[in-house]
Amino acid sequence: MNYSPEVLQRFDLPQADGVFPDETEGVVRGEAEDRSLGIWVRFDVRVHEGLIRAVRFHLYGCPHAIAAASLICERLEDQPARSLSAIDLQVVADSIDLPVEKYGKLLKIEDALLECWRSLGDSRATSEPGNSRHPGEAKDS
Amino acid sequence: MNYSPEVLQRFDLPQADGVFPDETEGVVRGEAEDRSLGIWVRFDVRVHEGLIRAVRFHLYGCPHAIAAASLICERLEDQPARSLSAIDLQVVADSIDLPVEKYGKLLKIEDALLECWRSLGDSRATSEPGNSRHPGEAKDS
Amino acid sequence: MSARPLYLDNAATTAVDPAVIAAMTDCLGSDGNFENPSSSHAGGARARQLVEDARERVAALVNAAPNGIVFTSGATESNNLAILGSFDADPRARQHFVTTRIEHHSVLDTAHALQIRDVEVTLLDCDAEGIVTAGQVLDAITDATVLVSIMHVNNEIGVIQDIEAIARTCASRGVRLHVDAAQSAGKIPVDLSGWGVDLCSLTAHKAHGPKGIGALYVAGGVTLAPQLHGGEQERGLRAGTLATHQIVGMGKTFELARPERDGPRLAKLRDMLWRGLGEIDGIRLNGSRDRSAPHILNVCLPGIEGESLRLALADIAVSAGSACASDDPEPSHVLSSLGLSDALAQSSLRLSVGRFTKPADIEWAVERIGAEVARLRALANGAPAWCST
Amino acid sequence: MSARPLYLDNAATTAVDPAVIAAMTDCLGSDGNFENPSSSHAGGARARQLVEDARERVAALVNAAPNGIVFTSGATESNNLAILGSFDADPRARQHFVTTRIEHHSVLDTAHALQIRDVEVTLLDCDAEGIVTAGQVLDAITDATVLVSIMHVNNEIGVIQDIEAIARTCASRGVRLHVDAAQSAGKIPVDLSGWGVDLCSLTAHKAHGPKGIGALYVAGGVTLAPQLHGGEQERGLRAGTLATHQIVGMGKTFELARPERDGPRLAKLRDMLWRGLGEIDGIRLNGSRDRSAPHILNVCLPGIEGESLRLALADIAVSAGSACASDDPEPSHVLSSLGLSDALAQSSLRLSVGRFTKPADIEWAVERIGAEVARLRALANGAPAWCST
Ligand SMILES: Cc1ncc(COP(=O)(O)O)c(C=O)c1O
Ligand SMILES: Cc1ncc(COP(=O)(O)O)c(C=O)c1O
Repeated sequence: MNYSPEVLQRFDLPQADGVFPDETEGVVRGEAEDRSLGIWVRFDVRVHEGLIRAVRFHLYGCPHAIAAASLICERLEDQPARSLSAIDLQVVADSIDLPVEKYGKLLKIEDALLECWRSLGDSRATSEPGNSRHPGEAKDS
Repeated sequence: MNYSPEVLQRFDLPQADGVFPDETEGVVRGEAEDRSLGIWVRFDVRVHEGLIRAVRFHLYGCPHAIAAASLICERLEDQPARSLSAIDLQVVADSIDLPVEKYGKLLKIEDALLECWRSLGDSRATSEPGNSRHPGEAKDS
Repeated sequence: MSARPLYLDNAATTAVDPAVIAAMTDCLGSDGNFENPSSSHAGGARARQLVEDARERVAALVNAAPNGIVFTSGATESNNLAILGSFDADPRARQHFVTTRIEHHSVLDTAHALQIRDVEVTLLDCDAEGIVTAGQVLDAITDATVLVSIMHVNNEIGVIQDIEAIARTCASRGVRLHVDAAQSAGKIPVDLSGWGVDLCSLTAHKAHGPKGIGALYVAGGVTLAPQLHGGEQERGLRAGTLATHQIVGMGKTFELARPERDGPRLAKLRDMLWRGLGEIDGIRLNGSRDRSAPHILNVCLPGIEGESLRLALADIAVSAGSACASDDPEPSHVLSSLGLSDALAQSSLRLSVGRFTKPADIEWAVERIGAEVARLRALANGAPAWCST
Repeated sequence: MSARPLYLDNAATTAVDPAVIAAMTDCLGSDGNFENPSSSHAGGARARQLVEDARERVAALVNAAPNGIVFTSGATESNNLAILGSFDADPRARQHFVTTRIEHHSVLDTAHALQIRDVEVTLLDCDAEGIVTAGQVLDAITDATVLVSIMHVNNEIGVIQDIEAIARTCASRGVRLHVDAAQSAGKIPVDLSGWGVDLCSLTAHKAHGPKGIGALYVAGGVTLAPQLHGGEQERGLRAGTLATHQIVGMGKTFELARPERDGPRLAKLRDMLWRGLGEIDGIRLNGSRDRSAPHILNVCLPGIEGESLRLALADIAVSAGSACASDDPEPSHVLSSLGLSDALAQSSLRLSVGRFTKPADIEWAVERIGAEVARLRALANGAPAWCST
């Protein structure tokens, strides 16, 4: 297997891996896995005032999956929360020269982020009843 | 094919190859050949007073055949003429480490010598009628 | 990373010993013995003599008669020749082949080729440590059994089969036995005549010799149908111009190999490695603790994804799965046979030491592997159970 | 005789070029690229790259696509793989093979193996100069013809067949063509793509490369059944650990070979030899004067027994009959095909020049051969006609 410098660099020093301290507020979590693809991933996303302030991830998977998760974390910071539901997978795949046979793993990463996005909706729905289904967006607008 | 020093030395410098000058007297000739064995040999033997004074040979054949002919010539010189009919082939074969599959060639060499022996008888019979069938021997006795 | 990776993949192939390189080089150039060993001139005879000397050296290491050694292009070809050559030479209409599930691909794929030809094939299972017993072989043998083929040392997990007992069993049933000794010759004693083995595959490149040269031992009276046609080389059993430098290289390799000296030295390094890695939480040994070749250590690191493990350890040349097919994403058939899940098979590493491995290398490897395992486990913290079972 | 014999047996094998030796040595030791090209680690990848570079170089010399080159252990194996692989892959119940009587044993013996399997075999005759025509091939082809196999340059007499015309004929009948180019590659232009050849056997050791490595060119779309099982090497067509040093050696050999430069140089030496030997009474050229590879001169010296001729010339390494079976007392099948009697075949010498042959060597050889012929003819003076006819 050949790895691009983009993969190698993020594999050696993944951005934003880990968790937030327990007491961190405004953190939502999304998780996805596929045993046959050999991937499990969990994102913790801290959103404040409709902006993604920080992202952390845990991952069991191949170097491309680690690099993809790391790259997405980097790109999400300081973006509107709705970005969690609007990752351009092709851009990610291209940035790390993702082999086609690994595309399924990227879809799992997307699933985990979408779960974050949904959780964010649920958590706002719980704390601020009557809010729109897309809280980050609603807040921004 | 491996050749013993006895073969190599005689192959490089065969003893007694060639012919006698035309005018040489008392020379008998014996010849034998076998196409399938790849050998032709001719001996010229000069006998004087019952003794083999000199032998010359010509030969088309393998190095072992050349060495055998050469060795026999060496041994025959100064021997009683009857020796032409009494070559100990085993001794010759042993002296040059003759491979068994080449034994047939040695028999052809013997044939040529026997022909010399017979010619000697015939020539004496012609020149000295009434002599024994084995002129050399008769003369010696 | 600019420094050369630490080489712990000696079961895949080895660096050639300098003495072997020198012997090989002597057979290449105009001043050397470059001539064709089949030529009748003096140079050919000299090359032929070198080939015969090498044959004696190879035979000596495995206690075989020199005229039983047939040079081939490697153990892959030897395995093919032993198996296909036996079946082609056997007159029976119904034919049966017995081997194990953990053989090298060159045996398993040949077994498959036989199946296509309607030969019945029995693949023996191994136990959780990788062992196959003489009893299993005995049970498998039928009246139609042409050949039993069992490897001496497994290339992935290093387990040693009891060839002596298996040979006795085969002999008791009058069945021919082939042994793939590609991994064992030079590292542990191989006693072909003593054991009564009929056919045995050997290779040079696992023992600090060149790649592309091997041998098949053929015991007296064992008839084989040649698989390469065209020339009287190797008693008609293997056609092709003899590659003097390769054969001489193999001869020198086998001359230099001393199982009684090299084996314990390699075992020491392997044990040092296992002691060090044993500190890692949850690490498991794949194979047998007691019946293992001295140069191979196969460990499972549960919870670490295989591909990431290999990239993390890019500065150590190791193997995951079989060396001969390690670009293959399939989990190793050997580890699967031991009962490992796909995930655990993928999380396994084969570390193999050799003549040029130093104790300091082992210390460094233990440290590096420990650090990377810790890092990747932290990254995968919270992963579900299937990732580590 | 203590001095080294003069080597005029370059059609049997050649001394390896120093640049090739250097490239090979770089792939052997611990500091070199000794790793297994199938290994997934960095060293394996580097070795794999060297193998691919070599593949390109081999392909370039014969104008072929690199991915059509399959490395084997030599032209013997390539010939076997091309022929048996074609027949094994062909679905027809009735099968037919066309080749010539003057092929190398690795083709003829394989043809014989096919016959045993009930394949019909046509052996084309050559004319008195050793030439086989496209017309003969056309006449031989039937609906059952699976493969035509014709050598490019004959190893004994050097005659060059018109492969381009034969390939056109085969293509017109939709029949696969295999060419044994063991003797031609590097010495005369080989244009596999241009000619439309389907399969072509190559070897390194006839062109100043190492013995034990060769290649089979397989054109796109040509399916073959592998003959060695066990591993995905060489696109599944040839199992076995890739011998990096051998492959790199062959790559360098083919890179260094320049037919347009080397051919004329060799031809000059050969012509010088023929001019010199032409002075010998009754000497005859075996083969074709016009259509001959530049490195081979085969002459007949009527009236000189073969074995004695060879011993007399022990200080010149030459070949009588085929190099590959020259310990064999049978007269050469190629010379017999030209119509020579056994005696004349035995009285023939193959002299073959190479990169390291110098003009002074030729002068010396002419003198020595002349002197020994004179000596042996004098010794055989008076011999009957059969000795020289
Ligand atoms: C057990 C075993 N058998 C056979 C082989 C094949 O040997 P070779 O590489 O010489 O073809 C190998 C290694 O490649 C091996 O480990
Ligand atoms: C025409 C021809 N074909 C095939 C071969 C066999 O090649 P190798 O020696 O590489 O097996 C040779 C020489 O040996 C040859 O001259």
